[in-house]
Amino acid sequence: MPRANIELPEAIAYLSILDEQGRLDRELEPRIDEGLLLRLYRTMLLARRFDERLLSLQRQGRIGTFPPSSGQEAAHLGAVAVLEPDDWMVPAFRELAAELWRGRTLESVLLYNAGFNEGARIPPERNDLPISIPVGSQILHAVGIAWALRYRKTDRVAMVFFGDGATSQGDFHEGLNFAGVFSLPVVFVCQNNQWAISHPRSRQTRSRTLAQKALAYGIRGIQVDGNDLLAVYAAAGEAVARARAGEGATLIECVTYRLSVHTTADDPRRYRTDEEVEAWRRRDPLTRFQNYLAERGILSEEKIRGSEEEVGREIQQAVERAEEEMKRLADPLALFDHLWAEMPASLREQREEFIAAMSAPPREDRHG
Amino acid sequence: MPRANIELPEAIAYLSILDEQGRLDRELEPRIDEGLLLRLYRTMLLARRFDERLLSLQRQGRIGTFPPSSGQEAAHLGAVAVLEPDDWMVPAFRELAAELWRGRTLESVLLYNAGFNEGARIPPERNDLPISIPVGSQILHAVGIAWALRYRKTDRVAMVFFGDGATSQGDFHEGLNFAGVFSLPVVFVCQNNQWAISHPRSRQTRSRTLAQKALAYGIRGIQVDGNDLLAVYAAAGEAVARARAGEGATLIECVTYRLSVHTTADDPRRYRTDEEVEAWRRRDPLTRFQNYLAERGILSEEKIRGSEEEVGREIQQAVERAEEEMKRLADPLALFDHLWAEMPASLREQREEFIAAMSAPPREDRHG
Amino acid sequence: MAKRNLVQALNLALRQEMERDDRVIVLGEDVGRDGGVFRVTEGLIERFGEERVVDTPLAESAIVGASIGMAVAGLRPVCEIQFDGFTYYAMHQIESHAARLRWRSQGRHEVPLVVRAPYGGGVRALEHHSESREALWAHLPGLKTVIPSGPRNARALLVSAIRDPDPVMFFEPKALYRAFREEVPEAEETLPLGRSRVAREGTDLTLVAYGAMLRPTLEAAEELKRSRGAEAEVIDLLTISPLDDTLLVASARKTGRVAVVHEAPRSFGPGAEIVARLVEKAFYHLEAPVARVTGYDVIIPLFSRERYYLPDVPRIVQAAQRLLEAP
Amino acid sequence: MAKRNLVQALNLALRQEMERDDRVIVLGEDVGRDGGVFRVTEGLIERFGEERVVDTPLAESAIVGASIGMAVAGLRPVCEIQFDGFTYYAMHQIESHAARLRWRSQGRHEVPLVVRAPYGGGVRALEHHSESREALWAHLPGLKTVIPSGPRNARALLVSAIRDPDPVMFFEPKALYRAFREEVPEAEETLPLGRSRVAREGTDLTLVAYGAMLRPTLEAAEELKRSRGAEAEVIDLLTISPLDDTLLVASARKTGRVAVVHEAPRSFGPGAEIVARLVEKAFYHLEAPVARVTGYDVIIPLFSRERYYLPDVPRIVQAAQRLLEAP
Ligand SMILES: Cc1ncc(C[n+]2csc(CCOP(=O)(O)OP(=O)(O)O)c2C)c(N)n1
Ligand SMILES: Cc1ncc(C[n+]2csc(CCOP(=O)(O)OP(=O)(O)O)c2C)c(N)n1
Ligand SMILES: [Mg+2]
Ligand SMILES: [Mg+2]
Repeated sequence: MPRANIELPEAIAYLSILDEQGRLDRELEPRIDEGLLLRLYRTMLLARRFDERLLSLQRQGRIGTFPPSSGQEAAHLGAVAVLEPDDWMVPAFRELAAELWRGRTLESVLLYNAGFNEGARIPPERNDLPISIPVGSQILHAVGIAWALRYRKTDRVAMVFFGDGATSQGDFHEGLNFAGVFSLPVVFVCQNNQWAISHPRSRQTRSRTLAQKALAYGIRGIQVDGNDLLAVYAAAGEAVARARAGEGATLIECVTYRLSVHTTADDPRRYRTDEEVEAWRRRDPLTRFQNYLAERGILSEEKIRGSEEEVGREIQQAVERAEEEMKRLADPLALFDHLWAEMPASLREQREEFIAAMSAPPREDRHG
Repeated sequence: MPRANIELPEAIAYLSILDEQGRLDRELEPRIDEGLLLRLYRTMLLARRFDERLLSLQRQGRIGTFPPSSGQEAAHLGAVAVLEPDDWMVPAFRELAAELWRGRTLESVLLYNAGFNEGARIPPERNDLPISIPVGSQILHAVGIAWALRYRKTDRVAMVFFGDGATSQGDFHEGLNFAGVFSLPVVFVCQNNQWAISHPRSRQTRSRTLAQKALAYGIRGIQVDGNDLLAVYAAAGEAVARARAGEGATLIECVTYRLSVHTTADDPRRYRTDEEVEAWRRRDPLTRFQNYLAERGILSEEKIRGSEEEVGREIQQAVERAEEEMKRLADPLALFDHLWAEMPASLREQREEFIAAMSAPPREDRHG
Repeated sequence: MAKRNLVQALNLALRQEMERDDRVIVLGEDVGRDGGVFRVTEGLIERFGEERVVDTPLAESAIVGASIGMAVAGLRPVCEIQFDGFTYYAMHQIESHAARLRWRSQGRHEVPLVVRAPYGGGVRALEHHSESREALWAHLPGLKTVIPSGPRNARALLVSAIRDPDPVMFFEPKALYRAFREEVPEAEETLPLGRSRVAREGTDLTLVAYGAMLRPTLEAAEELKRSRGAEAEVIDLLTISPLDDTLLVASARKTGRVAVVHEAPRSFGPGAEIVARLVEKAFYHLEAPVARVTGYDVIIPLFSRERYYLPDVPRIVQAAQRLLEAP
Repeated sequence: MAKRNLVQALNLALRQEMERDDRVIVLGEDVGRDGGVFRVTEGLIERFGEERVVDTPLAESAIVGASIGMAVAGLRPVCEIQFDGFTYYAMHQIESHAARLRWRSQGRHEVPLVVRAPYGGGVRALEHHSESREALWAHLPGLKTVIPSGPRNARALLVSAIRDPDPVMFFEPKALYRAFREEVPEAEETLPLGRSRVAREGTDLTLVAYGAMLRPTLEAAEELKRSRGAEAEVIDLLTISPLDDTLLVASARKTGRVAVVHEAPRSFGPGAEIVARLVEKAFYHLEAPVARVTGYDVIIPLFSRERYYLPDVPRIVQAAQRLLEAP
């Protein structure tokens, strides 16, 4: 048989549980208790409204550039929902709902987006990494973390997020390959939101799916409807269970959409049509999840209104607290902090020089 | 159909035409005329004997470290044999037979391995790049060259070589992805020789084949018996024809074996068994090709002896000429050449400084 | 002559070079339909088509590595890395190939490649979007590192960079993209790479700067004139490497007092080389230690504190005053 | 005490630290069964197993990037990059994460990572195997760059680097791997990072060196004594960055005449920073321009001409003579 096809050990599946029309596959429906469902709903709503508020704060010049996440909440929240607190989440920069779920505060997000390094502070009880901007680079950190977790013989896992654009980076390839070779407990969650700034998914790679890239590494790959929280939850649950059981890594491609701008410096009208956005708006994960909960009888119009009000208040208070906090954080000497466990002599000298310069006579433009 | 397998557009094939037992698949046998077959044989033999000679020169301290290629001749020679002279070959560093086929001289190889930059000189009529040591990096150059060839509306192609180890590098991934997205006329030839120094293929990646990595890029992938010159020739011919016809890139995995050391600084007994080497020696591509030619009646014992003698003489003369040449190349000022189209002022000053220092009084250790 | 900001001036250079020479092609992330995240490549895809203005997948090593291949095969790629903070992804390609292929092929192949990237602070950007790491590139043999300081010289230098037969790292001071306009003629202008210029003549001290730091340095010079009647000579490097020290050295010999200003961290930064050159070539003329007014040896902070990191007029003036007061 | 060469001394450090602390793990290409291409990790896999001594696929960015993750999660990875010429593949990981994660997480996470790589010329190696590019790393805030000069200090510094809570680039002078032996005690020794040392005392001039250049520098000092009775003080930097200039400055103030010696290309090289520091802190004591005896601003040639590139005793002596003869 000199010319024959090579058998691939595993197929790439597509998973959808609750579709855009609200049709539910009862067999695949994950068992999630009501309390958890409501908490997920609350977080999704909070993230959505907060994202909207951030956008308006940015337009008012009260915070700087940031990457909105509206439309992608199911993809990232559904995934982290299966983690334990002492698992590790390694974010990219568009996982607001997931970060809030994992305990990041609204204030921290506000501070960060207002240009205060303090906004990147992570509470001691959480393991997660801060957001990572160099596209794809964080994938390797998750691989290393998973490695350390396995080395310590825990059954903890690492879950890392990245976009469709990130799959073109060398670090994506190297990370998935290491995860395959060392059979590491890591879950790779790709939020395929169809765009990398102005670059469409179709031109990011010629492979039919991103999920099938798993075949290059001998790891499990699955594509899910990323606007279907149930499907994401189910796929992530499976992947995490496999990882905990020592069965290795999974690549989950969540097919979703960025409803808003890439960042507030971006103008998406340059590269995509309103029709496209509208079509995806009809698949809004928040509405879909809300309908599901209503259907299950655990969410009413009234409850929704109540949640909206609560969330609105929470955001308003956070904004006020954060703006107070910013005033307290004015100390410029923070410039020199947190770079080293112990500040080297040469930097101490520069810090002294800085203090001297600051206290020198007229420096109007600085105290403005 | 909420959970379904995703159809992959293309399967990954395995190709073998002339197996280790000398069995030939006549249907697949490529039509190669006798003259070409004999030239290929001649080059293969020359490369093998030259490789052996290089090893002994290195052991005598007459040249420096180099990477032997014995055992892999069919894999790289079979591939370049389908190229036109004005196609581009982009080598890694273990494609001796292919380089000789493309017109590199024995002297040039000798000079290079003796530590003379002049050995990297490429004659004006050839397009090929010099060898590339940073593993995987050259893959991207071939992609760019192919791009330029397409841009200029020629039907020329680029063919690039790399090892199994290189497939783990980010540049491999990025290169194949670009080739897929832009549908470039490039042929990726992986010489999977089972080892990356001491690291076995099985630990380089968990995918069953390297060829199937093509699925991640939506390009054609094929695995061939890399010790079977006919199979490599056929697969490369197909890939080049596709590339010329504008049908895009192909990844060819040539399954082969490095019979010798990784480089002359390596001791393979540390990581592999004699049995393994012996098993592969029985699949020696040179013997296999020789038998095929004998079978076809175009090579006799006598002809073989004749070729051996010719090749021996050619090598001997080249060694002598190269050693002569080295004496003429002693000029240290070459240090400053070829870095810039126009030497910058600061470097001209350093060159003057160098000349002054060289002509300063006692510098015994330098004129040694 | 039309008044143009830096973005428009660079756009002019690209457009005209693309018109003049069909070997010039532009590639990078979002350079096509989006016109580049800073709009430097705006309108090019409409004019020259997708073959010459290429939106690439998100992979810096591939952008540069493929460009090297193109350059070797006779094109003149101008690739954009979206921010200088992402150039490191391609460092192995640049160090090991772009800067070496001429040398590695004994002159047979050349790499007429331009890598454009915005650099520096001052635009309230995200993390990794405000660095100034030109020293890394300046140290690499075989590579040119060019940093313009205003629209007119940016346009002329970019034209020269594109025509240069060797690879050029072309760092654009993003703080200046829309900061001011200058007359930039439609008619061709070039400026030789590897040459500094005197941006302001003076006799009492020398201030060396480049890129976005030139403006505060010139302002500081005016301030020094106002406050103490001192005339500072200001040298604008334009090309960081290979560093042409002729003007520097001449100026230092004349004034004896020199400060160098840059955004990059101080230690092992570009200023060190300037000090070293002056010591080598003007030592006996120096009347005071050469001063470095630079970024600190830290990561440039997120934008709320960025102004404390960046050298500004008061810091430059203070350093100059100390120089002038040196015995 | 046993006499050990540099390879053995480094091996001792790794072995003992791995015994002492099970968070220490070694990873890289060929570090396991092969014992490393220079045999620095020889015997470790036999002793500590495949979990702690990991042969990785061929991918430098992954080796470093995964090590960053390990370090954040509490391990103390020591990763080997086979040659310094391949460290660039991981530069984005090191600049953007290793050196910043403490800062980026406001102190919550630390990256106790050591990246070992042989550097420098002198072993008749292939292209890309003889560079000396420490200046690139020295410029990055948040990163330490350490270069030992002999077996004993190499062992002590590697131990300190492994225990250090911050990331360290640890460049090993490959020319010294088997060049000579020193007494290296079995008993624990550490040396603080960020401190230079006086390798030879002297009063007439100061020679600054590190790594493989220390030996020719010391020989040059002896030669100067023999030929002109001049006593050179020799400073061995040990840590390149953050640069501790205390000893340098003290010595320059004493002798007034300084030369710095390194293999790296001169322009924007480590020597520039040393000159700049001396100008800042010892200007009025300098009696002659600080000299730089360095590699030229070219690619180090293939090995047949390598010796013309590398600074050697005669070049150091010549420079020193000029210093001594300065008015
Ligand atoms: C290495 C690198 N290159 C470029 C950028 C600039 N940039 C920021 S986000 C982005 C697109 C990312 O696309 P994708 O991975 O799909 O994530 P998304 O933004 O869609 O969430 C680019 C190009 C960057 N941050 N890092
Ligand atoms: C980027 C890089 N890392 C490490 C090396 C050192 N090195 C040279 S060859 C080699 C193994 C290459 O394996 P493979 O790609 O399978 O090619 P082969 O040597 O087997 O032909 C290594 C690690 C290198 N040259 N480049
Ligand atoms: Mg995206
Ligand atoms: Mg191999």
